[in-house]
Parts: sequence; C-alpha cells; structure tokens
Amino acid sequence: MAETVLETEGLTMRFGGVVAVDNVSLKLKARELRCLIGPNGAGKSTCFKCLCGLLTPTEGRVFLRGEETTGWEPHQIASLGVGIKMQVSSVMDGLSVHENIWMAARRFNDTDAARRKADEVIERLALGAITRAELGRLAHGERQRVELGIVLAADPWLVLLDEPAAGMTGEEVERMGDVIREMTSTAAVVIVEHDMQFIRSLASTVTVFHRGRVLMEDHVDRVMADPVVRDVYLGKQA
Amino acid sequence: MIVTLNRRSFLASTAAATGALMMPGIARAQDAIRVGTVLDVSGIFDAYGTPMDMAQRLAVSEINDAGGLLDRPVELISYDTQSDIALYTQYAQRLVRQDNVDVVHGGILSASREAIRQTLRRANTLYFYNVQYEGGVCDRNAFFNGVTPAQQAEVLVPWAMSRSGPRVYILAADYNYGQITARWLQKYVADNGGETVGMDFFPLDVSDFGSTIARIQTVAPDLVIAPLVGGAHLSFFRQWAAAGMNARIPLASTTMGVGNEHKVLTPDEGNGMMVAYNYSQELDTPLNNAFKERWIAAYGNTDAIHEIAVSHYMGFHLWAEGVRRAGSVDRDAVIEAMEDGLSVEGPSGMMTIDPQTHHTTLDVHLMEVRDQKMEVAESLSQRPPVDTQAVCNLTENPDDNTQYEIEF
Amino acid sequence: MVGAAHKDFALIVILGVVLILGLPLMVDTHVLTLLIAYGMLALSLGLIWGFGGVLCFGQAAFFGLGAYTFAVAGINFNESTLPLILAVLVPAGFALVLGALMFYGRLGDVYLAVITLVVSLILFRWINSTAGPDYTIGAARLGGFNGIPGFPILNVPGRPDLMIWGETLYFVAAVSLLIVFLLVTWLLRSSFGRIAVGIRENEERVSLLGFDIRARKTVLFAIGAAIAGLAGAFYATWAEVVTPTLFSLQQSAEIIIWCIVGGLGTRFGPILGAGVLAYLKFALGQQNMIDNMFVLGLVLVLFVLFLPRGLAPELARGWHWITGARRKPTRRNHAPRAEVSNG
Amino acid sequence: MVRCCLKEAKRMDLAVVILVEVLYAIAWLVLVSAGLAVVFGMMKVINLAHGEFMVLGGYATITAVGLGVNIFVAMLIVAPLVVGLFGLIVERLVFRHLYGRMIDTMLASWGLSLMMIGAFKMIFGNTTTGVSGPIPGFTVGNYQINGYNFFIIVVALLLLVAMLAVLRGTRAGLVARGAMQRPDMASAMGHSPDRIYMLTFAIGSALSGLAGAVLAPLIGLVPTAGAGFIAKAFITVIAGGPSLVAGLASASGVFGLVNQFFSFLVSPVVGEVALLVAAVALLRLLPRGITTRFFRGRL
Repeated sequence: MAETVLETEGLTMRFGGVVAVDNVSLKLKARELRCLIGPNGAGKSTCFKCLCGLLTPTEGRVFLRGEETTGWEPHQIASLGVGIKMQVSSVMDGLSVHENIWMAARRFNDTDAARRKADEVIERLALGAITRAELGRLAHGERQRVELGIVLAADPWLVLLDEPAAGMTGEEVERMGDVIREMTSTAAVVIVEHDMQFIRSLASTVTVFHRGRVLMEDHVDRVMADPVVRDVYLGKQA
Repeated sequence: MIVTLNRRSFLASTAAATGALMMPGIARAQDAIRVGTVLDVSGIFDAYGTPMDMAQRLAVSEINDAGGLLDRPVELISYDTQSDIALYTQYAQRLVRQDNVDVVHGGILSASREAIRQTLRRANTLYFYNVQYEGGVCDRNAFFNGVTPAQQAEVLVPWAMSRSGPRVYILAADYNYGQITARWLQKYVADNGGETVGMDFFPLDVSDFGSTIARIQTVAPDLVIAPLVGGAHLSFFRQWAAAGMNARIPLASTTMGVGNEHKVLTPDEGNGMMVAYNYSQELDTPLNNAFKERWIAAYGNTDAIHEIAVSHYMGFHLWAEGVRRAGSVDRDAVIEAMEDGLSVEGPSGMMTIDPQTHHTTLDVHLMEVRDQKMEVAESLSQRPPVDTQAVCNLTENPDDNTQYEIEF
Repeated sequence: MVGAAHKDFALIVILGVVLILGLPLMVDTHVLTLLIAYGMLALSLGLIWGFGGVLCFGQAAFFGLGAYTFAVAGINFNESTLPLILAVLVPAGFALVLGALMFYGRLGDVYLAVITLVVSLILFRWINSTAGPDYTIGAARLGGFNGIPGFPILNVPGRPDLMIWGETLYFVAAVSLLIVFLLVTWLLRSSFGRIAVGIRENEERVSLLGFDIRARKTVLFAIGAAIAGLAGAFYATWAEVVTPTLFSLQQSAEIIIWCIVGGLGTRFGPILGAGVLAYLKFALGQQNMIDNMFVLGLVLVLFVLFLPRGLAPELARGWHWITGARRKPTRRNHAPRAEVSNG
Repeated sequence: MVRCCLKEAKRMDLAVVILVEVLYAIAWLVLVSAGLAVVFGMMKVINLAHGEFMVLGGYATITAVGLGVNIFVAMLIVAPLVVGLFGLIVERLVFRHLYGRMIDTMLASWGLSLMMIGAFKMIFGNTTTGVSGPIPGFTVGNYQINGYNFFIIVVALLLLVAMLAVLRGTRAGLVARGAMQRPDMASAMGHSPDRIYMLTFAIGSALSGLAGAVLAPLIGLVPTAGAGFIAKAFITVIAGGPSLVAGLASASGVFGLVNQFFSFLVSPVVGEVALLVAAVALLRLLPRGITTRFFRGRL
C-alpha cells in the first residue's frame, strides 16, 4: 500500500464570520492525482492556500508525509519537495525563462547542477526557442508552461496546481494534461480546477467542495453523474 | 602627496601651497588682507547671523574707507552656513585650504564654534568667536569677546531673584551652551540663597511647550530663567504669554533679545522680561549714536542691530587693532600684540583683551524689556571674565586646548 | 559564463582606475572625496532597493550610525582601524535586528517605508537630545546637537600617527568604492544575488520555490547597511565632525533621489546620481540666485515623470548606439517601483 | 484641614489641565493627519508634500493677516482655498500622470515637497515668521492654559464630524466610500475616476492648508517646518488603517495620549520618542493598521 503523502484533519478557515473552509479532511496517496472542484467561493482555493502555507488554518491540521506542517511558512513547505503553482500566473517577470527555472532548481542543487537541471526541463517542455526571453514578454500559454517548468525543476514528490489550464487554448490544455500525467509517475498531484472537460480528460479522483465542505469524493465519471453535484455545480455556474 | 607623517605640522607648512594648488587658474590679489566669515545667514538661526553679517560688512567698509589695514584693502570672504553645523567644518576647511584667509571670524552657536575651532587651530589660522557664550574655552589660537556667565549670569540671577523670589525654574536649549549655562545658573541661584526647583532641556527644533508650561505651574516657581535659542524656541515666549503666564511668573533670560526676539514679540508678550547684556540700542553714548548713524547710512534703519551683531563688530575691530599694532597679519605677531592688553572702545563701551584667557573685560547692563526696547536698569562697568580666569592661563600654559566646564 | 565574469571584472577595474585618476583633473579632490562617500551610500540603497526590492526610507540611519560609530570608537581607541571595522559591523548588526523585526512581521511595502522612516527619526531625536554630560560612550561625549568634533581621523592600520587625509584620503576612499563595487558585482552574480532579484520580481513565487525570503531580505538589508556604514565612516573622516543631521529625513530623501536619477536596478546608476546631484548641490550652494532644494525637487519630479528609469540605462543605450555594439537588446528594467501592491 | 482640601482642589485643577493638554495633542494629530488621510484613504497615495501644503497654509494665513484680513477668516477660509487650489493645479500637472504607480507618486510628491521648501525660501526668506494667537489665556483654578488649545480641539472635532457627515450623508460621500473599498467600483457606478481623484486631492490639500493655518499661531513658521508634520501624519494615517474617520481618531487618540503622557512625565523629547516607539510597536502588532482589527467596516 502506497504511503500517504498529504493529509488534512478537520481543516477549517474562518474570515471574520465567514467560514470559507469547514472541517475538511483529505487524504492523498503517493503518485495519486486528485482534482478539487466546486463552484466559486466553495472554499477550494482557500483550502489550497492552507495546504501550501499561504494561509494558516483557524482550526485543524495538515500533514505532509506524516509530518505536521500546520502554520508552516510557504518556503518551509516548498523546501520539503512540494511544487506549487498559484492560480494567477506568478513568475518573475523581469527574468528570463532560464533564470526562472534555474532558480527553482537551485533550491535543491548547487549552481552548476541547477543549470543542467534547468536545461533539461527546458528541453522536456520544448521551451528551447525562448530560453533567453524575458517572462514579461511571453504569451499567456508560454508563461503557464514556464510555471510548470518551475514546478518540475524542483523534482517534487507532491505538486499543488491552482487552475493550471485557465486561459489556455485547446491544444495547450491537451499538452498540459500530458505533462500532468507524466508528473504522476513521480509525484502526487493536487489540482484545483474549473474546467470540467479538462478534469474529465485527466480521469482522476475528484473532491467536490460546496460551501466550505466536502460534498463528495469519487471518480470523476461518477461525480459528474451525481444529480446533487450537477445541481450545485451547474446551478451556480448558470 | 602620500601618507603624511604628521598631519598638523604638514598642514602648517603647506597650507598656503595647497590653497594655491587647488585653484591653479585663478590669480590672487596679493595685496588684499583676506578675512573669512562663517555665519548662519539663513535657517533657524538667521535672526542671529544676518545682523552679524551686516555688522561685519559695515566694519570692513569702515576700514577700507579709511584706507585699509596696513595700507592694504580688506577682502571679505563669507559663507552662509545655513544653520547646519556640518556646513561649518566644510566651509572652515575651504577658508583655510582654498581661500587661504588670514583670520576667521564667526560661528554663532557654541556647537558651531566647537565644530571649527580645532580645524582652524590645526591650520594655524587665527580665530575670533564674537558671541556671548558659556565660557571656559582655553585656546591660544582663538579670541572671545562675548559675555560669559561670570559677566552676565552672575549679576542677572541675583537681580532677577531680588525682583521675584528664591525658587527658580530653568529652561535651556539642549546643546553645549544651554547645558553649561544651566549649570552656571544653578550655581548662582544657590550662591544667592535660592533653590533650583526644576530644569528642562529642549532640542533646538522643539516648538510646542504646552506640556512644559503646565509642568512649570505644578511646581509654581517664583522665577523662570530661560536660556532658549533659535527661531523654534521663540514660540516658548509666545505660548507663555498666550497662557497668561507672563502676568504670573517673572521671566529672565540669558539669550532672549540676542536675536532681537523682543522686537518680534508684541509688547504684551515681551514686557517685563529681564536680561543682561554688553549692549543695548538704548545706550546713549556718543560712540553708540555714531555707530547707529553709520548703520542707518548703510542699511536704512537700526531694526537689525542686536547684541551679538555689535560684539561681532567689536571683535572685528579688536582684530584690526591687533594687526595695526603688530604691523602684520602674521598669526603669532597678532596674538602677541593682542596679548599686550589691547583695548578698543566702541558702541558697547570699552573692551580690553585679557591676556591670560584671550577673553575680554567689558561692561554689562541689567535691562528690562519694555515696549520692544531694552531699558537699562543698571550698568556695571568693566567686568573681567573671572569664570575662565579660574581655569585657564594661556600665559603659563600656551598649548592648552580644552573647554573647561563648571563642576557642580 | 566564467569567462564573461572575468571580462566584466577586468572592465570594471580598468574603468574604475581611469575614473579615479582622471576625475581629480576636473574636480577638486576635497569635493571628490565627499562625492565618493555619497556614491557609496547611494550604492548601498541601490543594492537593497534596485536589486532586492526593499525601499528603505531610513538609509541615512545606517550612514549616521556608521559615522557615529567611527567617531565614538576612534575617541576611545585613539586610532581608526578598529573603528572603521566597527563602523561596518554596528550598522550591519542593527540592520539585522531591524530587518528581522520587519521582514518576519510580513510587513507590506508602505509599512516597511514607515518603519524605516520612524526608526531613523527615533535615532535622530535621540542623538539630538544627548547634549548632557551623562551621555557618554567610554571617553566619547555624544554631544547632542553639537555632534562630535575632534575625533581621530583615518590612519594607516597599526600606525595611529600616520594619518590619511587630503588627496590620500581621496585615493583610499576611491579604491574602497571600487572594491565595494566589485563585491556588489560578485554578490549579484552569485546565487544569493540572483535569488534576491527573483524576490524583487515576485516575492511569493520565490517563497513557493522553498527559499526563505525573510532571512534573505534581512541579510541583504544588513549588507546594504554595512556599505552605508562604511560610507558614513568615510564621511566622518572627511568632515572631521559628525552631527545628528546625518540621521535626518532630508539625508534619507537625498539618497532615494540619487538612486532614481541615476537609475534603479543598475550598480553604476546610483553612484552616478549621487555624484551628479551632490556636485550640483555643491555648485548651487555657491550662489544665492536659486535655492538648491528647489532644483533638486524639480529634478526629481522631472525624472519620475519623463525618465523613470534614470540616467544610467539611457547612457548605456547611448553608448551601445555609438559603438553600434548592440549585442543584446536593452533590457526592460523592472524596477520594483512600477507595481501597484494590492496586499 | 483647609490645607488638605486646597491640595485636593489643586490636584483636580491639574487633572483638568492635563486632560486639556492630552485632548489638544490628539486634536493636533487629527488636524495634521486629516488631509493626508483623505488622499491616502481614497487614492492609496502617500502625499509626501503634505507637510509643505500645511506650511503653505500657514504662509497664506500670515500673508492674509498682513494684508489686513481678519485672522479667523484667513485661517478658516483663505488658507484652505489657496492650498486646495494649489493642490488642484499640482494634481493636474503632475500626479494624474502617475496613478497606479504608487512609489513613483510618492517620489514625485517628495520632489514637490523639496521644490516647495525651496520656493518658500526664495519667496518668504529662510527665516522664522509667525502670528500671535488670537485667543487669550484661560484660567483653571490655579492654572493657566493657552486658550488657543480649545480652539484647536474644537476645530479638530468639527472636522471629524464634518468628514463623517459627508461620508455618511451625501452622494459624494457614497461615491467616495465606494472608491475606498474598490477603486474600480466608482467607475462602474458611472463616475470618472479621474474626476474623483482630482477632487479628492483638492479636498485633501484644502484640509492640509486648514491644518497649517490653524497651527500657525502656535509655532514659528520656517520653510522647512513641513518635515515635522509629515512624519507624524504619515505614521498616524498608516497606523490608523483603512477606515478614514475611525482610523484617524483612534490612531490620533493612541499617539496623542502616549505623547502627552510622556511629555508631561519626562520631557517633550521623550514624549515624541515614545510616540515613535508606539508607532513601531503598533505596526509590528497590527501590520495593517488599527482599524483592520478594531472598528472594522466603519468609516
């Protein structure tokens, strides 16, 4: 039986009187792919931020590979070997593609090894043509790919992705799916996502959030077939 | 120029050469005697410095109109130090290294004097500090003609106490002048059987005295003595009057009026304050009247004249007399001539150099502010600088270079 | 890459030596020494602001601290080698504590500015009220408003009688600035420097890569303070007096203006800005026609409006244009002042 | 017996005096910070020339009084008008080109502040000027208080009430509240943000001018006097946090109390340092200002 890499216990986050995340308990095994879905304001992004240390939960605990990380700083969590990509494209705009990826690799390698690692990742993601280009000048899709490269460069065993496919063209989404599936050969992956088509193509287990709580957790096909989920999800979407 | 062996001797021997080197292209008027001044003509101390600068220019033009010094014209090189102590050393260095002056007059606040005194001493450039101060500086390279505590506070304190009472509250500016003067005041209060019931120091930029005025009232002294300095501290006298305190507790000061504060304040605000200085515009002597006439001819009216403008004027004439007697502007020759007990008579009466301390023996007048004027109540003639005499003897110890402070 | 680095260093040394020898032909060395102290001070802020994204409104505090440390330690030890070292270490140590307080508190940009400003104001107020005889450190009176005159100036290490002043001081200061410049260049090429630039570009991203930005910013802040402290020591030995105005808001303001005018995100820009503006101020101080504050303010407003990237990038572009050697497109410098923080 | 009660009465008087001084210190901070708070609250822009705007108000008053205008008219009408107009011009010339560039705006305002100091020096001379307070001293038992303190307290109080009334009760206030919460909201409501910013800046400037004017009789006015105001105003506004009136009142309250307490107990310098230390401590504990923790959602 595979080891549990991510676990939350009664995770709760309140903002003033609003309960954004309400008693959520998740469990993720090594190399598992998991999507968190739910309508806007369902608490999935807040939950995500609690996982990567950007927010400290009001109550409950987070464990990564059995170690409690509740209240840790983001950099401490990342240092464990967790790759994180935020919802809003977040890169170092003034630096080149290579510098961005090198920096991610540098955390776990010395300068030269980091350079080799960056070259390797750039090759793997087919970014070779723009390796010296400044991030601020790239198109959205390219930036997303670079972000993925930043995540890959650290050789993570757990990857947290917040809406990786947002704003991408169909072809790009497809390629993104390939990269993510490839990731699961070495790492567990958590994805917060809106795009149902994309989620379906990943064919993973899905956790549905509604009003801060976990509504349901099952394979994507069964979840999509569930009338309650359809009601919640589509009702809000429309 | 590589690392020099001994900086002082080096500076002494090459000061002239360096000055010439730094401005190679400029021809100098070899025959002019060069006088440097550093005064705050702008900033929060400009009320002191601007009239001093005017007095300096008047004195120079008087000498030049009379054919100059030793048949050479006097050239004035003056820098505005903008009430910034850091600028004093900068400009003093420029005066000695670049402008190569024969003497430096200037410095207003004691802080500015201490900032440049060592620079000028190292450069062997004669220095005149012509402002009333806390006393005690012992330096053969420098001369002082302002009133010191023994000349001023020693008579002001008993006079003011006799007109009020024995419990005294002291408010002083927070720098060397205020600190040392406050201790002298404390001493004279005790000597006259009084008691210092409170003492506060204020940085020179403090302008809100509300809490202090309330504090003074909780102690309820008979007399407040306020050696406060500069434009910001002027608001104390305003706020004191605005609270109606001027009708309740008499006030004396060792500085009020030095910058013509009594003319800036309204009569209601200023009336009754007690001061003691070497000079008052109201002195009715032929020399003072003649001086005021010359001032009017130069500047239109006598509004600007104040105590330290006159002492600056007197200081310049003391030096000029020293040069005449020495027959040269050479530093050592002038010092020797000055130490010969040289004296000058001017608008503030007779001033005589005390060879032992390089300070001066002079007249002091006890005065009360009345309708924006300083009315002389009592005149004390020819008071020697006994405070400095007690600690400083340059005749026996010419290498002394310290400011002695009162132990209390 | 290594080869390029060597070439860069060699180029800096050659240019530096040419400037050090050439400038005295145009400007009096007495003035130049001051410009060098200011240039070093500007470089210190240029490093932490231009490359680390930390806008410090109180850089003058470290400058003043360095100058005062130099003066106070000099009076106590009667020589200046140890005081010079202390003038670097004391501000750096102070910055470590202050930086840790700020960065570990996750304060935003504006709050950082307020805290640094307030701290330098506190220092100013405190130093300004130490005129009393009780305020001494060892043999040195702090002197309040008077400042501290008459401390030992710079001397040859181990030989307190061999003093360094005048033209010699100029060369010592200039070579020191060159060394500091090379160290900064090396630092920026190192992983630490490159990650610092990453932090400037996107703090959150870098922390999500697993780097402790709080510690890194604190260290960078302390390095900047150390350089400012050294500049303060050179200022002190040049001016022969230290006064509380070294800590003033006005002084902090000028450093920021130097960086803006010279060019943020460059190493040479701040030094250039300090040199040009301090000389301008000096030259304007000689006349009474127009107030130099007015000119300084006007320059700042015009630069922010029309030339927000500063002089250095424009000069570099002009240079490339003249030599025709446009090896790489001029980089758009993402100075951290262009963003709107919505935190 | 009689003696004890006299002492008692004297202590009561002292308490009143201290209370007035504390209220005065708070009022002082409210006045000094109000203009800056309006501009910061609405535009998230720190106007570092705020201190010089105040000094301009002071000079406007002194000049007007010199021309024979009644001092109250000069302080309460002439100075705000002059400075408000000046703010309007500056906003059109400089700041409107810089919106969205927060640090650049700050730097430009700093440049403006230096220019204004320089201009003051050239126009009014680098010297101390002032007017005498128009209100006589005031007796509380055995104590005398500067009567002008009451005037400052009343003006500050009226200012707070007026700000509250405008924000609560008028349409402009509604728009302003919207703009404070979400900058894009106002434009969504059909108001040009350009105009809102322009008016905000002019009103903020007018408030600065008013503050400088009413404080002028208390201080000796020098061209560089602004530096003493901006630092404290800056600290008060940032420590107050996002709520305009509540933030202004609470931060001024805390700092005024601390300042006056230590001024009275030790000395004005210690009072000022205590204020600054309090500011650092406060920002460390409440890094987003007082009103993010307390008074949330108020104005």
